[in-house]
Amino acid sequence: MAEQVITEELRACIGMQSEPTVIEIEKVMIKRFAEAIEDPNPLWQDEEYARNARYGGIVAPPGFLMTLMMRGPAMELPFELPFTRRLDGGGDWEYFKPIRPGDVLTVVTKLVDVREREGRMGTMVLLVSETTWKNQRNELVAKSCGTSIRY
Amino acid sequence: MPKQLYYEDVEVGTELPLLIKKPTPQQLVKWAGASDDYYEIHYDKDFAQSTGLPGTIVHGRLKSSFLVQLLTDWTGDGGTVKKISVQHRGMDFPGEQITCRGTVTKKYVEGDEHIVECEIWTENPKGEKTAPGSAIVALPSRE
Amino acid sequence: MPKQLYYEDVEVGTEVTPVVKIATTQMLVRWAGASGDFNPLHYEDTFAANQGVGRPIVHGQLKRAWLGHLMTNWIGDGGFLKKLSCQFRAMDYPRKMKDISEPAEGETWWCKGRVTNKYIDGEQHVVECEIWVENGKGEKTTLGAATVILPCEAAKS
Amino acid sequence: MAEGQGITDELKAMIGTMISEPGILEVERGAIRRYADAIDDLNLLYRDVEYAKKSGYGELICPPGFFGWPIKEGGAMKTLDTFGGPLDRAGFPRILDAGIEYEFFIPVRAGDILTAYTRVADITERAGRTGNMLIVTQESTYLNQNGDIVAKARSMLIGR
Repeated sequence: MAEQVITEELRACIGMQSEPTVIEIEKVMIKRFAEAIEDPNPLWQDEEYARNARYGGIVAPPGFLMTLMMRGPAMELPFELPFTRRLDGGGDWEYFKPIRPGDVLTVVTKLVDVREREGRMGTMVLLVSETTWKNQRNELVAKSCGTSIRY
Repeated sequence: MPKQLYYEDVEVGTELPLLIKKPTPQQLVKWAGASDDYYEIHYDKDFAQSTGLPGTIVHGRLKSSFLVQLLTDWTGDGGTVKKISVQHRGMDFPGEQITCRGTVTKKYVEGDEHIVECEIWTENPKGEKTAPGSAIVALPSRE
Repeated sequence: MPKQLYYEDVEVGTEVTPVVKIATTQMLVRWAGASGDFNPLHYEDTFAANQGVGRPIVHGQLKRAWLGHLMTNWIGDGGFLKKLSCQFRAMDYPRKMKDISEPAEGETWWCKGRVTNKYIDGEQHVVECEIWVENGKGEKTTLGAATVILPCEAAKS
Repeated sequence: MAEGQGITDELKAMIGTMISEPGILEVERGAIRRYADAIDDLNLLYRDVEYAKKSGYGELICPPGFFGWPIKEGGAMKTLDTFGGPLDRAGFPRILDAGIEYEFFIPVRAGDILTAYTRVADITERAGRTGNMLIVTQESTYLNQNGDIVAKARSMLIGR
């Protein structure tokens, strides 16, 4: 059985912030997303339709940000955790502005909490991080908070 | 295109129209491509089993995205999803049906926004909630 | 950045600088995502078995893309790939992954080529090559040919 | 299922025709990078905009054989939909990709919008080791937004 999993060293990482990652939003990314979840809403893909709709053009569906998590800044710890397996524990997303193709997002992630839990798979460490998404006009478009489970 | 929903159309307890998904291995690979999540537990059975899972599993974020679609399908173009929160609690397996459901838990006016809060979740074929969550949406008003 | 290759640098028989590739289950899924070819033949065990190929196979188009890489890597930014062709002769099976970043032990593929002809056509310095993908046993599973236009050192300055 | 009936009238009628409407492909930087990642090609012309500008191309270019992502499916992208049924009905249920030949004329740059026209050039029957097979040859022409031909492709499918 693992001894103390949350070491002082790990606890000291709370508050650590990633370098910003820049992501250019392209139409294809949105299209792939809509295709992957099989969401036929024309607002995400049909220029003609979207031009006459509320936003005056294609926007990314709110769930789209979830596909950018892997591209966004990884919360790299300065040392290896004694776990190689990981699961996605879920998260919160808060949306402030629509995201359009052509937007350039700057994304920063911060480690906000570290927790330990005994689960079916043995001892698990939960890394909770908060991510802010800003567009090229420095507007906050979304905030998210996710839990990565390592076991 | 989804029909427009108005604030006045919903009450506490209103159920969201079901969204039914049945992700195939192909859909998981499409999701991997769309999300850049190439972790092998989602497409390689042997690999998944070597990590202690019973087989390949559906990406948690794909389920979260299904729940967002549940909301956008329901609210129509004029609605805005302001917040969603999802916990990935149970695993879902490719080839099995995932039913996305929701009910309205609260409605109120805040400033000039007409806000509706919902409980949302995904359900596996046994009726278990594999990804429970909540959401806040703003709807247009008829007034 | 690749060093620039000039027309004068090559003779018939000159070897194209080989490129090594390791196909993995993960690479095939990445390829599906990048190319839009989501045929389950390349990632789903049962489907592949029913199609009579045993288990998931490497996409032909991925091997074709490897050969494109072989050529552009060799000719450098100043060269132009004019023509590329390939025929798929045998199936290749990807390695499994050990973890998210490391392939399991197994087969390694080499993309190779050789100059078969060089000539000047008007202003263009043309080089033709035979190219192929070789599996771990040294068998050529994909055969092809490429025609490139190279800059000419004499014209430089 | 019928054992290889050869080139049925249905197939014969396809020779010389265009496969569906032309496809439209849009070339975006991210799609180029993703493609280069998938083949482990580190060439900066596919990744680094500044580098590509200095190199004289002015923009990221596509690795040869990549033409962006379809915003309207058609032509070459519809191969399986187009031939799956007719080949199956002719008794050749298995389709294999037998090879392709590309001819490149102009580098494809990020920002380009391509139109792909594909026609069925020929369908022939050949005796193979395990019985007869059909060989379908398709020709695609890729035009950019200026109407210039950027590439041509000849691809061969085998129905067995």
